[in-house]
Amino acid sequence: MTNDLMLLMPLIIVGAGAILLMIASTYGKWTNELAAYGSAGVFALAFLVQLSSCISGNVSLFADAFNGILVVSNFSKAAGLIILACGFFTAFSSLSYFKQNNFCTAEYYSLTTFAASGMLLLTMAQELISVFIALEIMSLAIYILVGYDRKNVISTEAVLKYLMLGAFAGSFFTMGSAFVYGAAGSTKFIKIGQFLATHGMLQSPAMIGGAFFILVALLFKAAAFPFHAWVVDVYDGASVPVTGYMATGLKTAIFAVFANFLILDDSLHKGWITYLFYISVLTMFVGNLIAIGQQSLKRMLAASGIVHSGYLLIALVAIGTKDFSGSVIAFYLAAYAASTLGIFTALSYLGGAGESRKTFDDFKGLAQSRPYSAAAISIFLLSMAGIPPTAGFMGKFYIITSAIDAGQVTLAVLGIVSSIISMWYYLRLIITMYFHEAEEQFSEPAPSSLAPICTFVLVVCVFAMSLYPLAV
Amino acid sequence: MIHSYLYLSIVLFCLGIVGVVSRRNVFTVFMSIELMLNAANLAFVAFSRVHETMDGHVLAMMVMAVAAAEAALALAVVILLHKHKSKLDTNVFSLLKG
Amino acid sequence: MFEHVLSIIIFLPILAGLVLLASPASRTVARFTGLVISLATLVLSLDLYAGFQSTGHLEFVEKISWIPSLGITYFLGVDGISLFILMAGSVLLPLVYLIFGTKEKGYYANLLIVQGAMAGAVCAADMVLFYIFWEVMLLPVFFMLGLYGGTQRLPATLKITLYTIAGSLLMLAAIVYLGVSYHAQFNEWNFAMDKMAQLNLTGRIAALAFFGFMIAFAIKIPLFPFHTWLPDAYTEAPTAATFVLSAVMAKIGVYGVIRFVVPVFDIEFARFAIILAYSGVIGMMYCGLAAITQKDFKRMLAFSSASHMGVIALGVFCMNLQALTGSIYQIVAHATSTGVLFLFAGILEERTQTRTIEDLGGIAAKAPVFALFFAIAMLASVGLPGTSGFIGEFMIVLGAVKFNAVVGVLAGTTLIIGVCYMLWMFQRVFFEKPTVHSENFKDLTLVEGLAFLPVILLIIVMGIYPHPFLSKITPSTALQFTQPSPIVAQVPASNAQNFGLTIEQK
Amino acid sequence: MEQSVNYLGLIPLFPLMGAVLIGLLHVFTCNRTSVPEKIYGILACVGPVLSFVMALKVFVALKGLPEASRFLSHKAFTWFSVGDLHINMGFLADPLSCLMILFVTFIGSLIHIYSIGYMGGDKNYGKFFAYMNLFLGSMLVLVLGDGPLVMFVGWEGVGLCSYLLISFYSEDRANVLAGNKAFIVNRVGDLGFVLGMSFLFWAIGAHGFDYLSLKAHANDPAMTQGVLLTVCLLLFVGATGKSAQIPLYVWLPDAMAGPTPVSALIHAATMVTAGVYMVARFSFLYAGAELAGNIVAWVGILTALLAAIFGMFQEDIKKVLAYSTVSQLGYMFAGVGVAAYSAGIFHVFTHAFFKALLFLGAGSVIYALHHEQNIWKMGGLKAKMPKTYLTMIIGAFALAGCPPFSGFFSKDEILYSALATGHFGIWAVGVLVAGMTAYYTFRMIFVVFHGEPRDRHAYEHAKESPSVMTVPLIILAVGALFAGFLNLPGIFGGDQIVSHWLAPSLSEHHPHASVFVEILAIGASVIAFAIGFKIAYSKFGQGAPEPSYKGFADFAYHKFYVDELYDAVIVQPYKAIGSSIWKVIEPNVTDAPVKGVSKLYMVLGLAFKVFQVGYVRIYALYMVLGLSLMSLLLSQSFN
Repeated sequence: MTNDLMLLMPLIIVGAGAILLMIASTYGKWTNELAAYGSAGVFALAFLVQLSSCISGNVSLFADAFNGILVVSNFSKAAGLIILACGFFTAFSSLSYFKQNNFCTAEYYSLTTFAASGMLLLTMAQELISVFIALEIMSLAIYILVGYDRKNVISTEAVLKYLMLGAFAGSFFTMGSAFVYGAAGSTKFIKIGQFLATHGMLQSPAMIGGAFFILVALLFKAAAFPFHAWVVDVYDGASVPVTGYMATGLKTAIFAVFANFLILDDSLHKGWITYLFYISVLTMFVGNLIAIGQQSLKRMLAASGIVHSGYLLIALVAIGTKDFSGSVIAFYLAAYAASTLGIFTALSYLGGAGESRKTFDDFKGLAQSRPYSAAAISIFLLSMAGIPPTAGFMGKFYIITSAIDAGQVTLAVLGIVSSIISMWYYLRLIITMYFHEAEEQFSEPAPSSLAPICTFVLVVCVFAMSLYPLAV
Repeated sequence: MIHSYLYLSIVLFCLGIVGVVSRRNVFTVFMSIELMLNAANLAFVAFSRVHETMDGHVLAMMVMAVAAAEAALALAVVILLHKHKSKLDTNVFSLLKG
Repeated sequence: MFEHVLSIIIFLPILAGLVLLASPASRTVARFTGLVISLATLVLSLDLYAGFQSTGHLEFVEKISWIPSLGITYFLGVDGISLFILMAGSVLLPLVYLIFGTKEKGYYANLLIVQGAMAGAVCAADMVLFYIFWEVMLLPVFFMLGLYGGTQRLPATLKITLYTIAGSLLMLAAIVYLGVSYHAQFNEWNFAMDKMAQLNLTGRIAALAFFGFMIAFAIKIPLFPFHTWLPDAYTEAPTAATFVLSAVMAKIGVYGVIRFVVPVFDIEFARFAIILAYSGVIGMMYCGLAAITQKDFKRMLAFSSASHMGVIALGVFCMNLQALTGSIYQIVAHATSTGVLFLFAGILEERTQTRTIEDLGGIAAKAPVFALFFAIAMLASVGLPGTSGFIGEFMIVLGAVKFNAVVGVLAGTTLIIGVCYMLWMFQRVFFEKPTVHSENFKDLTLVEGLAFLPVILLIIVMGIYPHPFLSKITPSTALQFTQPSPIVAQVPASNAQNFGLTIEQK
Repeated sequence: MEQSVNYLGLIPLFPLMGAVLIGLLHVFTCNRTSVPEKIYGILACVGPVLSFVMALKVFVALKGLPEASRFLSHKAFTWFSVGDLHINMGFLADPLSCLMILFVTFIGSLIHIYSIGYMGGDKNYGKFFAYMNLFLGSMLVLVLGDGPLVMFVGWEGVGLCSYLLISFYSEDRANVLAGNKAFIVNRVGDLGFVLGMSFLFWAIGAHGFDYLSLKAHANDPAMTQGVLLTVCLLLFVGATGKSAQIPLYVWLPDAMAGPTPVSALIHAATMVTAGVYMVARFSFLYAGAELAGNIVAWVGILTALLAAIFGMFQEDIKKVLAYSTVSQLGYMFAGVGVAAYSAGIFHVFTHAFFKALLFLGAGSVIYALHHEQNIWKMGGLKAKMPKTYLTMIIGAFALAGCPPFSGFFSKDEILYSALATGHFGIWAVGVLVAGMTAYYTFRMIFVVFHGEPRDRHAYEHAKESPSVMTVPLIILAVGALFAGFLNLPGIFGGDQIVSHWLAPSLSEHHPHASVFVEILAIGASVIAFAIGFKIAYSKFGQGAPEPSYKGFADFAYHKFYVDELYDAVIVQPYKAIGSSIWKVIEPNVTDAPVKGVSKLYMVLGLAFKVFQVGYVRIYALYMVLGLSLMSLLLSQSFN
């Protein structure tokens, strides 16, 4: 039992921290800065605990907690690390973001922490309803964060869309879990797995339908085609740090649970593999095509997020055949998270007051006045585009390798093709930053030195991960 | 016997879907979503009857709780929307596009 | 001299370049650093050259495990094939710092990075490592082209970058395919190049992988019809970038073909060799013809470079020892001749402020030394005996004749096509009466003259006494044909049916 | 069989070093201080003279050896060696190359001396001599080189020098264009040479690529008739380029744009005969290929005819001589074509003397008249410049083939061989051409030296050239007069020294025809000469006005519009293709896919913006649609 507690310690820390922050924020003396540092501290602490338990690594691979409702695996640990890191960097980027945008209250940081606790729970959850609850814990917090700028109709619209569609998808999830429960007689993954192992999936229509609905809900959260339409608008409407948080932490959690669900049983995986195949292809290409047309940076990044979901779906298609695939997903998520967070952190202090700079053209000639930031952004972009020697390349390399190893050559080639297409809009930003004359001097000083520091830490991460890919 | 319950829940669920897609009033949309959730609950309960375990009931309770939380948030959003445009037509809120 | 001389040759320039980029160094400091670093690299690679045993296998090997789970290693080494491309880079690049003194900091820094990256691509003996350097190689060019290029630079930049990356990503898929099929056949993960020759690849996917490699390399070389990025890029790029592209980077494409395609995909290669050979020949003629009507001498040189690359590629596709050795020798010759011609073009452009051939004239009278050097480089590029250009070209034509008589005859026309546009340009620019642009043209300064002298001498020495160079190449090229493969077997067949020859097969 | 000596390499080395020396001196001083011409003159003449001395040494050494084994070789170093391909930078002196180097160096030295006077006062004095030395060096490499590839080095080297020297007065575009033409046309020939070498190598080259090894394996089974014919014809293509035969003769007349000594040395005496030398060199191949030999012979004799026709209507003194050169080269090819290699080479030898003589004489005339080259502006110069007149008369008689001048014997030898080997057609045309030769040669002589001066003013200023120019003339005149007796045929009581000397290096068998045939041949050519001379004298003897050409004459005067034809058929289409490629094909065909793809991509990008309508209901609708579609497929797949 103590062992279980040790394993759950990060989750506990984050949850408790969130509650404490919430309470603290009722006191007037508790300023936003303090809140930010507080949440950052919580994340850091949880991260270290998680890391220590990773390094000590003496735990059995599937150490049950709460008799199988939560399961801690290396994969979930890795995902947890990523999520905590995302939370940490988000705290600092928000800090500098709110230097220029003043709609922040101290609760903001407790909400990010709550969301993080939901995500952590999601990575470990091995039981449908707890998945649902974790999902909702996460989502509700995120909903609020998205709409945090109450004065701003844009962000309100964003939260409307997100909430409505999210709830819609959520109801699918519940219906799905109801059917699965009906078929398998339990909502624990282990039991479901046993059921599938004995009966196979095709035997019971309830199982088919249920699994299908659950899949739909997860695909929605993962922003896969055809459930991708909301992403662009919501990312656009939300404030920069929140967008970054959503793009990284949330996605990590979702794909963690997605993977956990798919590897329940081979028959399940086999059953959906064709759908996942087509969905991932469509997701990649649709995402690319949406991204090409965009003028606003955030929308472009949102669309590229869709594309990356497509790549992750490739990994999901190739999953299960090897234990090594789980680490593929984790590594790709880490690489993607590092670069995406990096960009959003940079945007959080370059965006200007009230996010005045949002389109490509607003960043013309950034290299002249802010050479280091421009360099950092270019590195993140190259990493997202998968150009060596960045982490993004390694991630892509692993995914392609696992795909081809699983015999999905076509899928791998299509992934390659889509990343060729994606080069265009990543390069476009680099070209705007470097090869155009500056129209405005990005004169205002960086509101806080923390965000730039975070950016460079992330740059280091991007390179370090590619050089020591065994960290995952 | 069980089937009729299931049919009912499915019908409710589909009604919910249709409502979400067809109606433009935010309230109606959220109500349809609640409808879908309740359809799920019904299914849970029905299945727990089949399996003769209490799990289903417990799960239904939890779903209700979550649904309530969601509904609360939804209401807050509705108020916000009304503040901004004093309308509850979803089509009004289409600034983000393209 | 050192334990890890290759690593030093690779990473010294890269690190120096990055430091320069990060530091607020002045352009003079940057230039000086660049010069020192590149000279240091030159010394190291000369030491390497001296120590090269010409066993035919990889030498100066460095092997460190990197990603054990996939058998990816940090694996470096040079053999007779890579050595000369490496040398070409190290010998030629110091010139740039000596000649162009007034460029930005980034200009020199990027040059350093690209130098290191190219060395890495040539020395890498692990496919993943190769791919990494291959991609890194492009970035500095991208930035140089975009930052310091001509007026039309942006489209050219986008075109070369997207085109090249498209090709290389396809290659990535092929590389992974090789690794996976090695894992499938030998049940261990490995990405080392020399292992791949053991694979026996058949079927549609193997052919696809073959094309994955071929397209990537064909774009880099560039091989007809994948050359369309070249004229714009070469014309708009700053001289140093054009120089790097034409003198070394294009060669790495050919190198790739020799390293990956020939040994690994022997069946597909033997099957498609004739098509590839024709595309090489056609490219040679096509670009050569296009060159004759160019108004802009840089653009003309771009086409001529493409034309020569066609011949070099042909040498690889002919699948016999003479042609292969010839094309490797021609790689160096072309680097020293055309590369230097591009530098001269840069000097012309700087001093006359024009790139239009018609605006110039009578420079031979104004600047005899410049004219002499230019003439020697030009004669080398048209393959006059006694210059480095002839040896390779002759061996390629010789091999082509053996491979297929028709291809041989067509390949021979390079003798004529090359000379047409070159003489035409030389006449307009160096002979006839001086024009307003060229009437007060300054001859090479002492520094420039001394900088070019070694290369010019190299051109002549390599033409008159090539044996020592060839004796370092031949063992490695010979190895390409010793391993059992249908390549050698089916040459006389194709030859006999195309021409009434019966040639005894060794 | 062959004996190795270490000094052959020096022979080409001397002039080459001279070239480098003079060249550097010129390059580094031309824009600052001007070096006195004397220094250049001396430097320039040292190389050729030294190599002449060495040539004599070689001759003596060969003489010392027994008849059959007169081969001196010198392997300087391994040039390159890849697989079967072993090429040594080696030199071979056998009777053939010995003869060649002897007269090449001899005449070369004379012309260098002559040029000291002729080029006096030119601002590129140094450059000129650098090129001349470079040329002589390359020519010697060509002749001495052991193996086709080494020969090719010299072969291309002389081509380069001829290019540089034709476009020597490079301010004038016409000259440069003439140079380009020469180089490019020669390159066309060289293509043949290279391909010929390649086929030869793959057939029998593996045993070694020098003459003796090739000769030893010339009859290997690998050397099928097909290969043999291909090789011979391809090599002959090379020869037509270098030696200005149909269809590649067009460059030689334009080459007269260069300074006159250049025309004398390169475009008359030495370089242009390289083709003949090459065919003789490969006599061991041509001897086996009857058909190739006939083709060579016919091409040669037809060239001779064509050039003679052109020669009869030229007005530029150098053009007349140029066409006579082409014509004589035709004779030589006819000779080697009918397997009378020694006769061909012997004609090369004598021709070198009298043609150099004529050119230098013409040069001295031009020099006297301040670069006036139109014969219709000359006349009556006999009195003004007697030395030139006398020497040129001798040269003219030699060229026209009047006994006992050298030209007679060599030309007669060729015609006799043609007749004796049964090539009546070739013989008949040859005789005809002999008559025409006599006609146009003396047309030139009479118009220039006899009758009344047509241009008073120029005539007044004309005076005999300095002795540095006339002495070489006299020496060459002596050669032109007596060189013929070196190969006196039996019928005149001689024993053909040259033919016997050359025997070891050529694989020819002398035809044994009846004395009657010999008489017939000699008689015919003498009569032809007499007729030609008579017509020339009657028309131009007492000086004549410039005739106005019409009809056929006009056609011939414009050289049958061959240049225009080539321009229209080859040059213009070439340029047109070039420009169409990069103006039309490149953007619209080869680059079209790339452009198209990127276009498509932008369009799709904009298209997909449309789907992001922004109405949340529609997004929900997308979900439902996708959902239902998937479930449809699901039901499909599960039952």
